[in-house]
Amino acid sequence: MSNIPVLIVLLPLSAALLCMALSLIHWRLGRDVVIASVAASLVLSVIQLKDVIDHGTVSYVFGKYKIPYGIEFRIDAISAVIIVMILIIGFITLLFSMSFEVRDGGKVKNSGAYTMLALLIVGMVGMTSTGDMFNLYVFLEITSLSGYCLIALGGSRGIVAAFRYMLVGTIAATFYLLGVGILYSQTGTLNMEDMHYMLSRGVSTEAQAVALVFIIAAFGVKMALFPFNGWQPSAYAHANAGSRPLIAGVMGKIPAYAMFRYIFCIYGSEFRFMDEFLLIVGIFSCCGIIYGSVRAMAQTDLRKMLAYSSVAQIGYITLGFATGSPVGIVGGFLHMLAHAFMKSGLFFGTGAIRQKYGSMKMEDLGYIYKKMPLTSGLMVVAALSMVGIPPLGGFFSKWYIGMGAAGSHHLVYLFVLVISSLLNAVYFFKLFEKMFMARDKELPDRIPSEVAQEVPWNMVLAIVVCFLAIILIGVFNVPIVNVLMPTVMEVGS
Amino acid sequence: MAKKIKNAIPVVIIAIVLAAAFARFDFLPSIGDPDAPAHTRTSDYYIEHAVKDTNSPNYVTAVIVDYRAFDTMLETTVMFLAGLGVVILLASRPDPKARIIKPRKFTENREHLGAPAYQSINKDVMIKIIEPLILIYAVYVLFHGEVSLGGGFQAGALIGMVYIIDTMVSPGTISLIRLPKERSVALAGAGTFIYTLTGILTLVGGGVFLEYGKLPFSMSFEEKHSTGILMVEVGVTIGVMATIITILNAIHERARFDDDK
Amino acid sequence: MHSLILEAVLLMALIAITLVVIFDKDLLAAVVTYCAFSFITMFLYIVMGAPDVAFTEAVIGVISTIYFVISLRNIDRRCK
Amino acid sequence: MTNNMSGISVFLADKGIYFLTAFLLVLGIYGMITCKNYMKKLICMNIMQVAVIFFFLCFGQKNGGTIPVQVTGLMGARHYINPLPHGLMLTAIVVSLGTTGVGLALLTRIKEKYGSIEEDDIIKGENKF
Repeated sequence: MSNIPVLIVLLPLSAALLCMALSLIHWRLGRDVVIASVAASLVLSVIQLKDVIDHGTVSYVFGKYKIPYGIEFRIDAISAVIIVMILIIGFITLLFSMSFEVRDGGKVKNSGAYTMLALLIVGMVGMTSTGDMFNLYVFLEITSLSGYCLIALGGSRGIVAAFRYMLVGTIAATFYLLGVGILYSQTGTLNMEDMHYMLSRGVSTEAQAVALVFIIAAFGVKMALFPFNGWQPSAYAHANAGSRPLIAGVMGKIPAYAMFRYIFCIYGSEFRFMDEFLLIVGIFSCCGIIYGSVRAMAQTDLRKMLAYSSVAQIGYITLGFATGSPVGIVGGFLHMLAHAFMKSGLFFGTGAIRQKYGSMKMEDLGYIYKKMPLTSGLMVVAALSMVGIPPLGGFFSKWYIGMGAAGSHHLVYLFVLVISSLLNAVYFFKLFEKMFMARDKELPDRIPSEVAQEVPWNMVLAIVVCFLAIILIGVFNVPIVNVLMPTVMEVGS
Repeated sequence: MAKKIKNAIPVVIIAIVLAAAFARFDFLPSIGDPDAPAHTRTSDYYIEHAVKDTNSPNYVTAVIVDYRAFDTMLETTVMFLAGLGVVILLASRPDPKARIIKPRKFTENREHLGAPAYQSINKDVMIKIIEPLILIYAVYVLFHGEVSLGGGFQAGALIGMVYIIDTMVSPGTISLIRLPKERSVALAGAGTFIYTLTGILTLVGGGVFLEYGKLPFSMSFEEKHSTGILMVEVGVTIGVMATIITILNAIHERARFDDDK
Repeated sequence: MHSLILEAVLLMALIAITLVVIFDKDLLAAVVTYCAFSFITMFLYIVMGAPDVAFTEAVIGVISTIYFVISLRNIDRRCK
Repeated sequence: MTNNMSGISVFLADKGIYFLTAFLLVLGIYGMITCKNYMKKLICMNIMQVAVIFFFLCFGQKNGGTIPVQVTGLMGARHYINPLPHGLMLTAIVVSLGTTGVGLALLTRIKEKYGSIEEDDIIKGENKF
């Protein structure tokens, strides 16, 4: 069964395409087909991960043409791990959004939301596994368009946020197309592996530098790196409640992985200006870490605080890449995995609280730990891991990034890393103080009493999966690093 | 006059900065020289091997639908995604009371755009003549896409335009086909799924995804490629046509809020 | 070789249309100017020798102009 | 007469066409930023996408090349224009139509909710919300 890489993308895609037609027959049929297809591709991605660990990089060319002429899927250890992460969080977000169906929207709006989520998963999995530069543009468009529509489903504030994100996102996609155009004019090929070979054979460094500027700017906008993150706080905060964990947790990470592939896999260390570009990315991430943490401290709305902390956490990932040393890069990827589960866990928690009490303000979180033990347990673990407490995942990723920064003598990065961990502690302990010390607000319970747990079963499943994932990433970080390290060693400078 | 100058200053500044930038950079290949690197690496292979590999003399169709067929499948999905997004956004009718700013009532001084001031014969007669011609041309563009110009998108857009002409120009008459937006979104999804189905058939036939040589029909190699291309083009046509009709219906049905009587 | 000069002239026409769209006060005029923009773009692609792209640009230019005009009925034509 | 004609053409081929395309692109972005009306931002977005599509097509040009459809008896790659940019740009054009459709749907909803599509009215509406 060598067709696994394409089946992972194909199953959710065909389910999404047929979801609207099936929902005309019976309105739940479309939703169940989409959930079943994402579950099946999750199983396939685990098989693929095991296959990649045993036999190394998998290359799948469409139409059986030789490499530079056809489109190629190239899956190495890093992208296999990221695909498994996307599909896990995507699957539990689909289950989570089952209880956020709009009553008056009717059949079209609900089954449409599931189709949008499935296409967002397809776009992200495709962006991670493709080895063709123009194919990456088309997957980027699928991810962005489904992102615009899911953010716009989030009510009246979401519409304006989606429109602003669409304007900036289209400029970013156009800049990416410009960068690919310049590289195509210099080398004539669109395959990443072939491009690396052609670039190393001597192409004018000016063209390479200009193209890399465009590409970094494009991915910077898509992942809300510091100077380009104007659209991000209102977009993450006002997105559709059912799909917010997937958007905030994972949608910002995939362009970070794509930027890694461009800087390290295509340009590599023989590019003359590599150190300057890494320095620029490092400066962006340091400013982003400080800016995001400071702004997050000033927020009262829980969703806005988490959105601003996302800006800081993306800064950690790009800081890991900016150190240039393999240990720092592996720290960046480990932080990408850990933060994806932390952030979506926190948003699962806020979604559960909003579903039960309908409030997002931090003040009315009094006595939550008594009434909703599971959710508050998850939020505590996720917050501690975000701050970087040893047994949990957040600590080890920051530790590796710090070692990478120390290894390549970037002491400023180390200093920023430590300071920002303290800032994170400030605004997450403010959350604990509101949850544990504040008085009970006796908010009306909006969930019918016959539900045994605190929230319906699909939310509890999502919360438990995130809870376990954060702990497992922390405890088993050494095997994860051993899986990622060989690929990073052969690529990193 | 001063306002015009105030507007023109930033445009002039942009022109100067760009001129300086282009004076500095000269890495872009000059347009039109045949041995620029862009042509030698991949495109010469496409031109020399297109007819042998894909049985389609139109190289652009060969590149779109055979060498890089996966791109076009994803792009039709983007088209379906846009149609679905428009339907979801405009699906529910918000109640006027929940609006932030009450719209200013300025319906009096605006002439009613709906009813045309003129009643002319060409509107009713010509439409009945033009529509069949465009449909015939669309079918020709679809089926002749490999040899001459054309292909799935153009044919789908043309049929979409026939629907637009039919419903927009003479709103009074009963239109040819009535396609509400729930069904047209489902049709767009089904059209794009025909494209994916061709790929799945090549998988069933034992080949790699979208390798038309392995389609499980009993034909020669060239005929398999042609049938593969034709099935894909039909899928793209249905997808694009249904999406254009969806977006038109969704935006067109939105009643005007400002002059609700 | 003369096609390059024709391309340059058409590009200058496009730039002029962009300036009109930016500094125009009436939205319907901006949308109709955008229709002229997509027509000249189609003509530019023909001069460059890309008939497939020109065909698609012509059809999609007309359809996007129709979408703009229909949605303009729901949105008033004046703009600050 | 012919030599200065080719002089201008050589200048255009190297720098002129790219300069005009870049000018159109930057004007599109400038229009998106400064126009206060959301509808005009959408039109300038389309103009920007057309500029990039034209930029990409410039790399496919060949002097003396016919359109990329095979003519019997004309063999060899030098006689045909490069088909790859044309194939890619069909995708970009259809993507720009999709983005325009979604943008117009968002505009209709903004108009109904906030009563206008001017930047400052919407910001006032958001603060009140």
